[in-house]
Amino acid sequence: MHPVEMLFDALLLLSMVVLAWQGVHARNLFRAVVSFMMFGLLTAVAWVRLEAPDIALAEAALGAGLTGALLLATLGRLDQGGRATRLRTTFMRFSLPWMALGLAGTTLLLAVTLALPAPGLDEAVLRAMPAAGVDSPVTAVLLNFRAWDTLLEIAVMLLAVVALWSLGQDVLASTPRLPAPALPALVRLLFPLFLLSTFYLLWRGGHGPGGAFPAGALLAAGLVLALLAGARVPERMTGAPLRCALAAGLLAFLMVAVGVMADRGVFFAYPPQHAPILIAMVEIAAGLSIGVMLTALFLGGEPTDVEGGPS
Amino acid sequence: MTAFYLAGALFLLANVVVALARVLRGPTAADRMLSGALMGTTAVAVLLLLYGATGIEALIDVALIFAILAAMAVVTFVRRTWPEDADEDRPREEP
Amino acid sequence: MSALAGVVLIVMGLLFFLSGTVGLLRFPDVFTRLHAISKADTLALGLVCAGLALHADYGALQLKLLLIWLLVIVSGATCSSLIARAALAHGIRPWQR
Amino acid sequence: MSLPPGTLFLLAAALLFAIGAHGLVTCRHLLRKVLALNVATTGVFLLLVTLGRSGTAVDPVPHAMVLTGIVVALSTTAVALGLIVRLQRQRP
Repeated sequence: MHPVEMLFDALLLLSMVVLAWQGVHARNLFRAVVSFMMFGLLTAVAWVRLEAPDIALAEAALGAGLTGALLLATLGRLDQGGRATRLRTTFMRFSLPWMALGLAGTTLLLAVTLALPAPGLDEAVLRAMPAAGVDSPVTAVLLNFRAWDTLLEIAVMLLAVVALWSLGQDVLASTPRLPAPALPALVRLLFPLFLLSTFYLLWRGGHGPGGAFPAGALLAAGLVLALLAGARVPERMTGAPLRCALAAGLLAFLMVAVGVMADRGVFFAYPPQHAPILIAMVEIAAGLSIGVMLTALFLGGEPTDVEGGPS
Repeated sequence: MTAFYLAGALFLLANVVVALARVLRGPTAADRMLSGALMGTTAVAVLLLLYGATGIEALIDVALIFAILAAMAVVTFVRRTWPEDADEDRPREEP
Repeated sequence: MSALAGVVLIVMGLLFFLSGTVGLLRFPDVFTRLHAISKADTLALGLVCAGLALHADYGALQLKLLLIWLLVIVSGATCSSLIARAALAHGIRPWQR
Repeated sequence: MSLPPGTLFLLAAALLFAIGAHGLVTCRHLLRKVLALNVATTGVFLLLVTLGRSGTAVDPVPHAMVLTGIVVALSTTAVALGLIVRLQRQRP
């Protein structure tokens, strides 16, 4: 462990902890949100230091892009007027015991983890890799060995979109529309690049860091940027087509899972010779629908078609 | 050679930490967003230097995503946020 | 030889990042700070990318580094104009002596 | 420095979890509770990946779990923020 490396990690983690504290306890909400966005930024660097490029990709697309945009949009929707105080909950008067409990819990956690044996599952995964159909171990685990978890995860996200959209129409931000002439030009320039890098990540998913999650998050960031620049969901798209796009990932996954049963009667047991194509198909379907679902989550509700809509 | 890259990355990280001061002190919301934008760019540079140190090519993809999303936070801030009360510095009862 | 050139370029890039941060902290108002961070966006990152490109072993990496730099320039420039325009709209006047 | 490589990250994970849990309990504003929850989740993910790394090779299973976790955490945050916005608007 190179001393400079140790110093880099120490400073990185220290600033992460400070930013986390600021993100929760800053005096003013906007300051808290900005601190939290920077915390997300540094977390992506921390994943890089932990040799987890897949997670760094996803955290970069989500932490630096979507979470920040979501929080800022929510701040914009929370009007700062008198009714703001209604979001208070009863104050936990004796917070000291909670603090003590929290610290005791974490120190216990730390002590236990240091003593944990370290036989990870990496041998098991490496042994099973030849039949995985993909070279990247993380994608193999995600879409082949534990495809069931990914299926449920996409179902959870669809549930989140349904829950959020059932709350009613999209709540228009209360801040005045500021003229931003340069923005549409920027988005026209960047959007093809968003699509290109989304498919680049999807293609790389097979044999390197990448895959459906970072690609979906990046696609969502591109769509959200377009929405912010004034683009609006076209009229004929908001009805059934949008809902089909939302549910496409889950349906594709289920079709593959059930279709494969015809071969050996086992749910999600890819026949080895078809595994690469099936995984690629599932990955593209999952990536695209994650992108559309995350954008739907950012919108917060059915896009209204009134003039000057949610842009 | 890797020591040089790591030292460079450490230097940039120190820059990021110093830029935090502007987040806390910045009188207006725009100042806080500014330091956010600068941190984004510095994070891209840190990732590139870490690529130099470790040679993992995936780091360049992470830097590429950071570069594409550099505008995301600022655009959302300008188009959707800028709460009025974020401007004055006195510790007002936050919303 | 190219290793030395790479190191020199990167060190100059780091110095410009330093100038960006110092400018961010020392300048009196939003508009002057915008100038400071745009230096870091364009020049500093460009030098670091150039320094790394010298060491990159095959062409695709150099093109990717160039793409990263161009992206940061384009979005940096747009963001600066957006923030300045929004600041003016919120009544933040440029600093006079 | 003879510390095992992962200790710094374990310590940071514990601290982040503590900050998140403490903030979740004591902050009064709902938006801060959502932020605190995200901080705590990041702490747990940091712990998972650091443990995954202590073996010989890098263990891909925690990576896959954390990838899924990050996306699910974002979905729950989005729903929570949606509720907060509507809570403030619909209250009489």
